[in-house]
Amino acid sequence: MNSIVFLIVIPLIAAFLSLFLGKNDKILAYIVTLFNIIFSILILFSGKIPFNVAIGGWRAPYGINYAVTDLTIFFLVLVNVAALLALTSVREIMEYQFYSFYFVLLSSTNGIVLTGDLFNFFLFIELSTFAVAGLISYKRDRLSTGAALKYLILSSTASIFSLAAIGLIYKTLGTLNFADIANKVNNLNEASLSLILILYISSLLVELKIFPFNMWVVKAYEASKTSVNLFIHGMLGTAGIYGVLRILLMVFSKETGKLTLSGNLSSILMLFAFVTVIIGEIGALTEKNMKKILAFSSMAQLGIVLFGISLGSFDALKGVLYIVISNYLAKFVMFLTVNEFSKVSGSTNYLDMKGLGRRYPVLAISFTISALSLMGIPFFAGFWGKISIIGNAVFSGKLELIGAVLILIASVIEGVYYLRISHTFFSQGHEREGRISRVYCLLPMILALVILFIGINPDSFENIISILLDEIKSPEKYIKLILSLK
Amino acid sequence: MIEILRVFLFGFFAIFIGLFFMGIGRKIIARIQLRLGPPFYQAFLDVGKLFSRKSITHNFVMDLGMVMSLAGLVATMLFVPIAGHTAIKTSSNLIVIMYLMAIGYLGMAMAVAASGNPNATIGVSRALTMMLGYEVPFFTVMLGLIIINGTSSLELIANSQAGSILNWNMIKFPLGFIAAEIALQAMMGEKPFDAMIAPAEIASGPMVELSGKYLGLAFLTHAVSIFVETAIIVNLFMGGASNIFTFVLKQFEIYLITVIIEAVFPRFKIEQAVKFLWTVPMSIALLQLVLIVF
Amino acid sequence: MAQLFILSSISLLFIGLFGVLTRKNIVKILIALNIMETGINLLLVAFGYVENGIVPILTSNESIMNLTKMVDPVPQALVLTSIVIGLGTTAFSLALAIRYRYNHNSLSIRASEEEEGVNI
Amino acid sequence: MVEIFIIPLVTAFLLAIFIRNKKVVWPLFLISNLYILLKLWTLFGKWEIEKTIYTNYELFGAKLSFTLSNNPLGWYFAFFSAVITLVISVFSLGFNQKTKENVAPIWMLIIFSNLGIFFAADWITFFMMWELMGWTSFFAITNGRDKALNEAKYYLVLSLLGASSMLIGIILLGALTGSFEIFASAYGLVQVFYSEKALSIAAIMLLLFAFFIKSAIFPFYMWPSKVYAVGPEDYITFMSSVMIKYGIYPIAMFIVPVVGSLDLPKILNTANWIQYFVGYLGAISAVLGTILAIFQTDMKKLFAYSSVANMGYILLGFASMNIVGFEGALFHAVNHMVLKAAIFLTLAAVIFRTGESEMHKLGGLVYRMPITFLTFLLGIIAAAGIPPLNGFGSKWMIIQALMSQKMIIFAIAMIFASTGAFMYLFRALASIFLGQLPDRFKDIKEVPLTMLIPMIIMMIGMLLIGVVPGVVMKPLTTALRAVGYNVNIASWTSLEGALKNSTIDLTLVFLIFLGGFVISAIMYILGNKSETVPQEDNYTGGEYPEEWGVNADRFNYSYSFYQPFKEMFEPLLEKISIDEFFASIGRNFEYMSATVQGLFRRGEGAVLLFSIGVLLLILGGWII
Repeated sequence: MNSIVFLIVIPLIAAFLSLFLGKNDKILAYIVTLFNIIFSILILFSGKIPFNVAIGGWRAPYGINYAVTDLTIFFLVLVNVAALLALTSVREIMEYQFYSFYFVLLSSTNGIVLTGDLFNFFLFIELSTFAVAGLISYKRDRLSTGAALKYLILSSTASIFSLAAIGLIYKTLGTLNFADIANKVNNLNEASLSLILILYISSLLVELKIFPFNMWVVKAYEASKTSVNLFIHGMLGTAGIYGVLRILLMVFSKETGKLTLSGNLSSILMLFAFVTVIIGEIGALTEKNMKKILAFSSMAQLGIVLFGISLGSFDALKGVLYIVISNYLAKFVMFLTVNEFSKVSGSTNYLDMKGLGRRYPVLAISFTISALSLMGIPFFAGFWGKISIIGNAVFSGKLELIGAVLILIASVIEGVYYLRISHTFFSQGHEREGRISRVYCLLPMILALVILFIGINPDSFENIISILLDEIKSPEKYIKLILSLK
Repeated sequence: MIEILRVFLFGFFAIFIGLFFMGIGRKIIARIQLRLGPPFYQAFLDVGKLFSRKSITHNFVMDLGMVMSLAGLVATMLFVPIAGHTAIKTSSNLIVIMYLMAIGYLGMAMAVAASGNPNATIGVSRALTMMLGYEVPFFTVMLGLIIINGTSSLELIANSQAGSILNWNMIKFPLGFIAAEIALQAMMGEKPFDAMIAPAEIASGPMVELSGKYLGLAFLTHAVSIFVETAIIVNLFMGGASNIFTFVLKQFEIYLITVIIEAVFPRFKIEQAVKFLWTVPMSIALLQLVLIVF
Repeated sequence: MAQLFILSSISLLFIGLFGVLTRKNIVKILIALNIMETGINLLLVAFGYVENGIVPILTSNESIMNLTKMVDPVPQALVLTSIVIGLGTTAFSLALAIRYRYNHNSLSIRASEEEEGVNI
Repeated sequence: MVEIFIIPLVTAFLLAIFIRNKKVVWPLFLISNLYILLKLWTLFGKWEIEKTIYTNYELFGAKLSFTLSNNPLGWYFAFFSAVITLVISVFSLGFNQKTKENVAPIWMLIIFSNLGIFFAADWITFFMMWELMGWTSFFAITNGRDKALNEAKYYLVLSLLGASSMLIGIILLGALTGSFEIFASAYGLVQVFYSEKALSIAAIMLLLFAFFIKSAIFPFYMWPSKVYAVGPEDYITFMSSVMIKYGIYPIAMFIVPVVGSLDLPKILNTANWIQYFVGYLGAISAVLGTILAIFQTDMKKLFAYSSVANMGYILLGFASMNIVGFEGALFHAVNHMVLKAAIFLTLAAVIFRTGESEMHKLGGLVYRMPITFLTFLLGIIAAAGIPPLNGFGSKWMIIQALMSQKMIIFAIAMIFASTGAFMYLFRALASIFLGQLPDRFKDIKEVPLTMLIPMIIMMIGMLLIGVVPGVVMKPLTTALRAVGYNVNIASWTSLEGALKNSTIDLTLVFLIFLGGFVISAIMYILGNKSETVPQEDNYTGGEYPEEWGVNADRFNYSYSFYQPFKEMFEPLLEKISIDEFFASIGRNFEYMSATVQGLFRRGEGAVLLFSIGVLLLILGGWII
């Protein structure tokens, strides 16, 4: 399966091609994205998973390798589907810069998910920040330029830290391969492991929008186009979550598949997590701009994800995956809805969208379903995540208990502002000129139905999750897969 | 059939006794105030006169309300054991009696409020406030007796005091009796607790728009309420009685106290009255209750 | 010797960080970032440094014997890559800085602080 | 069993599709409710019916399953709430002809969750239904109207807070007892209570917190007054009669059996501290609800506080931990359902005709809406707990139980509250229906037939339950027997008290009252004739003010009805304002929100904060 490289290479080639194709870029984008989706789905059903591809024939610890496991393919599909879904929100004609950066982002997010090498991972992260900054600044106005620049400065600083961590790892373990690190991580003493993790995590946390590393989020979301928001959310965010899962739980993990940090470090991480949740929700409470609200909210959701991860139990991890999928779907619905509504109302302020829910009930109901799912209300996908995380947090210790309570309070705040928005949609508004085509209502509806389906019938998703959890539970399989001396 | 007859008998008996008390009460007050006063049968004459006069009504609520008010009091009266007899065999439950009495007051309040006169409504609002004032200490006293006897049947409480005068709750629980007496004063709407009628301020309050037979019905209601209230006290504190004559005599003693107090006291403002009722009799009653329960 | 490298690289790192934190001018911030990057690159190279080491090239069969003396080539490869990345980032940032100058009439990073415009 | 859950869902879906067509929506709503009621009727006695859905979702190492079972107590609540719902849905048929918004689909979802709450056999199902009810009622209250948003938000926050606390409580319970099934966990909790005291109490308290919020018990007594004042009137009727009982049912179902089986030390030989805790909250709710109701000028708010007081009575019944008190509390739950539905239907009718809910702007409506007045009159007589209507029996039972348990403070609080009830109930009666009819309401008519029929039904219902309490008590005692309480099946007419010789026959009370009525009527008839005269004639001293060019002054004494009384309580109420406390929490969150937004609006602190974050990690995680 050496052809797995196509997932990364073809978008990169397309990035070059897009410079010359002009108006045909859109078609190219669809073709390449569809190719990526179909290819990853083909891999999913090829039955060859898990497998390992050594690039250039160099065997694993020495060369760079791409490994495809259940976890990888899950996130691969998510990332590529996100790319396609986000592309559908691109209506106007974009210039080549947009598509070029998009292809780079597609390539790099695929790379983040596929790679089995720490430095390679770092490279792809760098590439993706580069692409995202480009996409943010695409609008070329005051706001977007400032936001992009600030994002770029922040992520460059962060990447320098992670580069230092890579250097340290190489110095101490003499290897940069995930599997090899995982194999040897027990040789590391506590202090070096902690330092390496601190330096590495802090750059990951920037992508994960964890406070205090997330100053870029709101500005970037506000400044960019909806499609770019979706790229950041669906591709970068999802890939970031994959990175955290893989690196924290399977690479730098002394105990099988658990977050093993020295006591204080994990506590601080947890602190960061629930502070993020609180800050995100509180920030959104009185906000009027829908994009900012969604930015704050996705911050909070990723805080819950990190909280679940840092709990260090598989049940909580299951909850995390539910939250991930619920957030993934819900934010798509919301951004798409906001996109349509803001086009009709001419503003992103939700108060201007008054009454649109009566004219387009499908969109508004989909929005409400997503909001409820994010709040963790039963009958929606988010509930299964929330109950699992809270349930495990309650008995884990004092800090965890406080975190659980804070998260519950945060979800109350979330309920207030989301349902207020839903209410505004359904309240009596004035007539408007613009119209929304029914076709555009279809996609949010389908995604909302998926949320509802998972919520009503968790079995449907539970099986997938148990496969993923099996992999996380036994990292030695991963090590064996990559390091197997054939 | 005999039951129906008893109901009528008891009802008219109560009305008669009540009117009789009222007449004597007026006489006594007059004597205290060094007046001659009307004859003791004046109340009967008044009622007769009122029922024979043509009267004014505003709507059917007034009729309904006045009838309801007398009906409620008469029904209450039928529950109260008189010298061990009740019109119909029931457990003469104290709580039932207290609540049944309320329907009479509600009917009266409704009728006078329907008249549309603000004075009447003010009177009702004062009366209801006063009701909250006296009901709480009165119930507290009752609660002590109920708990110590383990029953809320008025008949059983009365029977438990049989024998010598020393068995009377009045002797056994003097504090409770005092509190109940004060509450009774308010219950009957006599001075110093007559802010709801206050002829000088609100033109007799509830009665302001009543005329003819409506006023007559109000008179009768008052008569029956005097009967019921004194009967409750007699049953609670004076051991009931073995025959009707003694019973009425005891009732009269209670009424006499009320009338004498009425004759010599000025009027409380409504909030003063409620405050007084919630402080003095209430604390006495609570003290009694604590002594009983612990 | 290696200690010196590491020490100087770390000081470069902090100098750069100080610059990023305190400067307001975007170009200065970008320069400070580059200083940080240089520091890190130096650090990586220092990690692979071997006292009196030789070039890690297997010229002949005998050179296998000198394997322990050879400088580790991997950090150098890493540094090469990261320099390229850094170059790209800097170039892109500078391009953005030019745009920023156009939009804000200023290069101060605070120039965009107060903007609150809501547009699609 | 399953049909009654599928039907509401399907109906809700259909209603959502036909939402614009009022001629379809409300009849469909009615039919669906009728079906549910009939189905529930057939379920009586079939306590073994159960439906379980298994999932692969694991929590604490056990696979979750959702069970709905026809439990007797749940049936009791579900059935009577279905009766009320049906009556209200008839009312809605006429009431919603004018309204622009349409609450029916959401309402149907609430009815679904209503059934779910009453029939859930495990906590997870219960919780799911509970949450569903929470957010759907938010939408039902706002019903697309901006003026209702703040109040609905207040309700939503409390509702979500309650649900959160319940979630933790359920999780604690599940971990302690190893089961999410309600009965099993109750049994398990009693077993582990002594070894895991702190956690068990925490679980009970967390659950109680949620239940208290939903039933508007003391610290959370504010929401009914806010919500009822703004919600759509027909839905508010449902809310005030049925939905406020959601906290009562689980207390009866879970808390009371658990606390009753525990052998906790008694304080002063009367009751244990949980009883006192529940009882004091109930007593405070009853007293405070009454006092606040007395001062309201908005009729919906007035009756909202009256609901708070009634929930207080029910809680006092539970606190007595006496079988009579328990029965009384459950009986009162249904009585309150009936009488509150009757009262709120009349209020809805008044608002339907006048568009006014401030009592002092109304008056004299008895001339125009006599049937509504009669319903209201019977409703307030019932609410005041006066025989022979239905509120009396249950209140009497609760007081009996309190007296027999020597809970003197609670008994006094109860008497205070029910005497105070006369005050506010009469205020409403006098201000809305009595007094003088303002000129602008000269031309209003009685409400249409579809709205009259439900009111008449409610009148009959109140009288029926009041005179023949067995209508409710028989199913109740049957259900309690089926659950395992050792109770006698009640007779049709009489109620048993907790004290010696305290059985009362309510039919007899009614007959005696009739006797009194007859005597009184005889006196009335004996009197001379009366003449009906317009109010102004008396009032203006027989003059016609129109002759001298002015209109007759139509003054009703109703705005500051209990001013002297209010002045007594003013200092107390000013100092203790839970509402202000909650509001200040909300405001603080909003200030914080602005701060956070300001933080994120600035981009340039990003690297600084990043460095601080790394520093924190290094300091906390590495060095220390």
